[in-house]
Amino acid sequence: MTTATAPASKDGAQVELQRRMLRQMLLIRRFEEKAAESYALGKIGGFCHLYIGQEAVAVGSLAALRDDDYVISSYREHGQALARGIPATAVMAELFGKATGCSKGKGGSMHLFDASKRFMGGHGIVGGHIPLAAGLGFAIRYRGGDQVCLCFFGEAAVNIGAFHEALNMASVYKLPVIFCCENNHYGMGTAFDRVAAVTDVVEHACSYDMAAELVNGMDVSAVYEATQRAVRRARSGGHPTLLEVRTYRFMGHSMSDPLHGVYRTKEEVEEQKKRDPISHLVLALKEEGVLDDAALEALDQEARAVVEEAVKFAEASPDPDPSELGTHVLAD
Amino acid sequence: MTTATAPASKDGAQVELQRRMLRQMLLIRRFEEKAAESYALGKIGGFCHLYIGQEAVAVGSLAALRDDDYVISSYREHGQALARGIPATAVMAELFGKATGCSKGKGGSMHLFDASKRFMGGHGIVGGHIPLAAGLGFAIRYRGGDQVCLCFFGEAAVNIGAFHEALNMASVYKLPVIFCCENNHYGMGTAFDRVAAVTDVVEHACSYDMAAELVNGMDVSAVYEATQRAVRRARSGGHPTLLEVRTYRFMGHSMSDPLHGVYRTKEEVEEQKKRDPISHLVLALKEEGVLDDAALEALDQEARAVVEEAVKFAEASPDPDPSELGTHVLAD
Amino acid sequence: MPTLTYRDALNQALREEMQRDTNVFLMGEEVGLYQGAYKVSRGLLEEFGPMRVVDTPIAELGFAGLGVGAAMAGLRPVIEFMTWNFAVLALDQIVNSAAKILYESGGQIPIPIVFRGPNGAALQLAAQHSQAWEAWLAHIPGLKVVAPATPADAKGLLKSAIRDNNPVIVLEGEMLYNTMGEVPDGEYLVPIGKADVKRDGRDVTLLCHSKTVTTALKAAELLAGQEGVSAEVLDLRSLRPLDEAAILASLRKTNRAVVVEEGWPHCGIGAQVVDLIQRDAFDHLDAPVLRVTQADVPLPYNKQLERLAKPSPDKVVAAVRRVLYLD
Amino acid sequence: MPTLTYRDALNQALREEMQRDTNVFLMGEEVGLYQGAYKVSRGLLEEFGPMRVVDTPIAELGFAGLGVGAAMAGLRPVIEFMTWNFAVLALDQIVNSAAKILYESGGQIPIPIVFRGPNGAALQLAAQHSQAWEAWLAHIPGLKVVAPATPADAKGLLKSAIRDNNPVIVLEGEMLYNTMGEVPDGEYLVPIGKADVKRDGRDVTLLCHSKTVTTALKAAELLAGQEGVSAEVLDLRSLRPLDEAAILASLRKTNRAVVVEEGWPHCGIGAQVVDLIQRDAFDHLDAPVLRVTQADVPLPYNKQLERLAKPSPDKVVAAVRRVLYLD
Ligand SMILES: Cc1ncc(C[n+]2csc(CCOP(=O)(O)OP(=O)(O)O)c2C)c(N)n1
Ligand SMILES: Cc1ncc(C[n+]2csc(CCOP(=O)(O)OP(=O)(O)O)c2C)c(N)n1
Ligand SMILES: [Mg+2]
Ligand SMILES: [Mg+2]
Repeated sequence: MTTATAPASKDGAQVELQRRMLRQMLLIRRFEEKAAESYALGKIGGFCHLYIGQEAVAVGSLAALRDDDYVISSYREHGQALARGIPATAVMAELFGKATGCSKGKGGSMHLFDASKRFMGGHGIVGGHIPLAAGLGFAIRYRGGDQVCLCFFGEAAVNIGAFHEALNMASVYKLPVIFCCENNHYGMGTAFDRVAAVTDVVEHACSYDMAAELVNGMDVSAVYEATQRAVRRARSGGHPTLLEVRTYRFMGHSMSDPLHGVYRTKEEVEEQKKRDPISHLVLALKEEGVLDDAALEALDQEARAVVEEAVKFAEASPDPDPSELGTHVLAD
Repeated sequence: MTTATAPASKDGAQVELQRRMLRQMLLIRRFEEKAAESYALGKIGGFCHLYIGQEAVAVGSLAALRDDDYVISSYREHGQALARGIPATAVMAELFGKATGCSKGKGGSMHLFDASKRFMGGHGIVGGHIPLAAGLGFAIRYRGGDQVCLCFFGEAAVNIGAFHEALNMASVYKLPVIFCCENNHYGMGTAFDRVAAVTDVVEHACSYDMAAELVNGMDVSAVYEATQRAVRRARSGGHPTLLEVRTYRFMGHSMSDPLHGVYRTKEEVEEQKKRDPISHLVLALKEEGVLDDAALEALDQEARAVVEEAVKFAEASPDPDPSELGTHVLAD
Repeated sequence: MPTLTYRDALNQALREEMQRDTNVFLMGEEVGLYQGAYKVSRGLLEEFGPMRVVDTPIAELGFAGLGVGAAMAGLRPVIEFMTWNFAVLALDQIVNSAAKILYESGGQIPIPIVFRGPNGAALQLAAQHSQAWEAWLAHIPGLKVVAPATPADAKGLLKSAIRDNNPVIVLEGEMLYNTMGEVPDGEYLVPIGKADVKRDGRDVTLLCHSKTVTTALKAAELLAGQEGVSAEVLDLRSLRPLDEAAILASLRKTNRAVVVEEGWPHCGIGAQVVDLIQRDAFDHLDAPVLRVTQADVPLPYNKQLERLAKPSPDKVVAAVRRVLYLD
Repeated sequence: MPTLTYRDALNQALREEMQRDTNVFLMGEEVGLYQGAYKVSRGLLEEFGPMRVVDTPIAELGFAGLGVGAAMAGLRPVIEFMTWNFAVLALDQIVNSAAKILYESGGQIPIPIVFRGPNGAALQLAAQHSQAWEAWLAHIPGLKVVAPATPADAKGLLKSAIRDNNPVIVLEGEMLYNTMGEVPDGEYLVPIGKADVKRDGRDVTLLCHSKTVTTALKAAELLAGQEGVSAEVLDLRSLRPLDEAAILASLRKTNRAVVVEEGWPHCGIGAQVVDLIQRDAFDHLDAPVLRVTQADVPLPYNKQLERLAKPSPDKVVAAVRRVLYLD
């Protein structure tokens, strides 16, 4: 296990990548703020789990992937869907339950899908999608491809059996899967150290003879680079990797959970906000002299405009036709 | 992790203990041989998993327990039931499905129970009883007792989620449970190294911050001593231990499985038989001059007599009354 | 009589039983520090401490099994599933351990345990989080299954469940937690296995449980108003065992029935009720028994589609019109 | 036509489909090197190699989920459970992944997967190893469920299941594996959703599937001999969807029915069949539909008790006598 370090020098492509990552992180941030607003207005229903604070994980890791790789995630997946390139319009329309949503309004916030982007959902049972990731990896290996499957899940999923069964199989069958654990320290209102005997998730890799890396999830470049290393391992020999990405969620568990609640202090949240992954990248880019306030403002305005547009699109879109109730139960 | 070593000198009590353990191992061996015979005669039905070759594990570990400790096991539990002191008559009658069986003929070979001996089954779903062991440990801790729970399972159970969920909880809640993995290298026809990324079961203890020990399961004294150490940890602070006891099964997986099958060679089985735990102990006792051929023969005759008696008892016992079909579905 | 929410009635039942018997403890995700995902366990950690109100990892199979093991040793665990959707992961322990150990052991080891939590759909939680599991659970010998509809029944049935020496499944309703009703103070037990007439009627029997009791009561109102039809609303309350005598008695009076349930139709609770009625009251039936269930689809997220999928008073009225041959 | 065992018919179906489509692979415990716990996969590892005949760890949830993931990517996995008793551990993946992803994704991602293995009791395997799960599985929208009774149906239904673009549950019978029957060579498909008249009759319809087809056929023999009763034996074959038209057609002819199944009674397959019949053929029924099921208990180990608990030709005859008012 090594901790990622920033590359020594930067070329134009790298600057371009970082600007793109900044743009994506801003988009996610503004999107989630708008989702919260729309939820409060009753435009979005059900559970809604925001990604604010964790943007660097989705953006950094997905930047290391190719279009033909697979991505799969839990219910906290708005950010990953956007970073994977699903249009904000289709994601917002899905949250609004509209026919134009990326899952036709049938899935909602927890079940975003876009097969054309190989974004395989959006799954609501904690840990339940980790074996699915192994299966996507198995299909790649079966066909002899060099794609990878990137699987996001929270640290609380490490306590459930599915995680262990999947990691063992991924290692035994040498599957090109990157298990990306977003360790934000809480599963709902429960701090990880209250329910896990060992709190370094990477330790579990030893039990499965798997490569592992502990990553600073507030540093988008660190996430990008660690994922790149994992991708390389996966593409060459089908070797899986367990990434533990340390991050933090700035909002409540879901829209029905208070901002900090009884399980963490307001001070802790404020302290963590100083590690804001967007500010972190902005600062770095400014220090390198490749971003100024005006450029940042422009990027932010652009993100806000995309999100406004998405909300307008979602609002204007129709509900699914009532006949849709009975479609897609079975395929032809 | 340390490997057990034999104690430096022996007193009378130790010799007595070893003779008792030899007596128990012989009883199990003769009992299982008779069970195989009775199965072939159609007196025993269903699945029947013999313990021949693994006697030292049950006998050594159970010798380290008190009467008020709990024991729980899988479907390969004849040996443990006998070593725990359930009369051979009641065990054999259960295999015969008789009303006098330790589970009244309702459980059979895979579901031996004796609440008075705190022998809590006989369970048939691989890994399914490991969380039950955690629960027995939880009850001990809840009541502030200093008992322990000893849980036997095969190495193949390590690949299933229940094992991981239970070990984590046992560690988080500090439960006085000894997880005794009988690593006989095969789960049915599958060698462990074909389906487990890491074949040292003890490695999993690291993921759960748990004490662990790798034990020679063909040496009954080594098993006894390792269990004693685990018992001490459990009684004092409720600390769980993972014991990996390396052993070997000399018979097929069950009575319907051939002796060696396609998954292992005849030579391998013959080679392993040279490590026979009974011969091993006999040799040691002879070398120490505390056992001679006559004494051994006497012990063996005694075991055979007990088993003969058990078969007679089982044969003579009645089937459960037909009305028993509907009893014990619910308690009053 | 004090008026309480269904949530607080459950809370009261838990508190009273934990005060009464130190062998009773509560275990599940978020039951302690967080005060319960739906606040059913509010205040219990503070009163009873962390050994009796136990937060768990996300490990449904594991902590359900841990509960069964504790029950084997004579404790009386109450296992909360955050919702029954997640309990699917724990079914092996419920079915293969809790429901079988008494039988397999020839009667030696009873399993006094309660598995409880919200069941069925709430609002727009989509397919994985909106499932009603009563038909599955009621299928299994060795279990008892109850599904209270009112705060009083919630209290009385949960208390009975905790005192029962068997595994008892208590199906609550997220949409019921905030509903209000009179709840007797202190010792109040509702026996398991007894249905309850929630509204008297002559012309047709509406058989229901849990959330669909409200649906049936609303339908009965509509029927009384619009059609002058007098519908009896029989709340099954207990789904295993079913109160067969009460079902048949009502049917013999009304000669017509509609079963309303939240679950899917195929092999649902209603199918079993229909089986019973046609078998034991065949000659009393003036029309086929009809059923109103969730549409036979995974529940969609979209609000309109979701509403279409769920049982509703209108659907019950339509079914009643058919069994009365009013169409 | 060649005569094969049920086991070899399944083996032939697997082999033919794996030859036909390289996307088809088989995965499960002991399917490869060991040639299958019940030898259904004999010879397949040798023919297709370890990438297409995959031995798994004991991790039912994990490998079922792996299969679903592979199906998401367009492969066509056949997942073998050593028995369906162990599949209870995998139900979350069957119900929450396989049966829902198509719907949740708005139709984007079909899940062409088969879950198969022996279901129900064999001989003296005791409570945990002797369970029939068809009622649970048939409850779930998004799945198809078949239960072949003969070698020919086993081949034809398994082939159809593998070619279906949906998750299909194939329930086999350990006690059926050695039974013999004529099996068409090569391309032979039995459509999913079609029942089959296994014996023609006039006086009563015996509805059955899987192992109880033999029970029903034996009962029909006895009835023809002892009582001069002509019983029609309708093998449901597909439990989801049910062949409602065939069931109703037979019933309209005989006006009387008995449903025979291996599972427990409460909310069983029979309950759903009864619900259908009384709803859609109410006026054709000359007697209540009766059911013969497993006793409502965990299955005991003792041989005599076990026999008492299982459906038998005698029990079917007794039920038929009652629906014919012969007692
Ligand atoms: C099996 C299961 N149990 C419980 C839940 C309810 N639940 C939803 S999210 C969650 C916490 C998960 O925490 P973590 O995995 O750390 O992800 P995070 O929410 O922090 O992103 C819980 C308990 C569930 N969805 N699935
Ligand atoms: C969950 C589950 N899957 C499959 C089986 C079938 N099965 C019974 S024993 C066994 C092998 C277990 O091997 P191991 O745990 O090493 O114990 P051993 O038989 O070697 O004592 C299998 C696969 C089962 N009983 N339970
Ligand atoms: Mg978390
Ligand atoms: Mg083994």
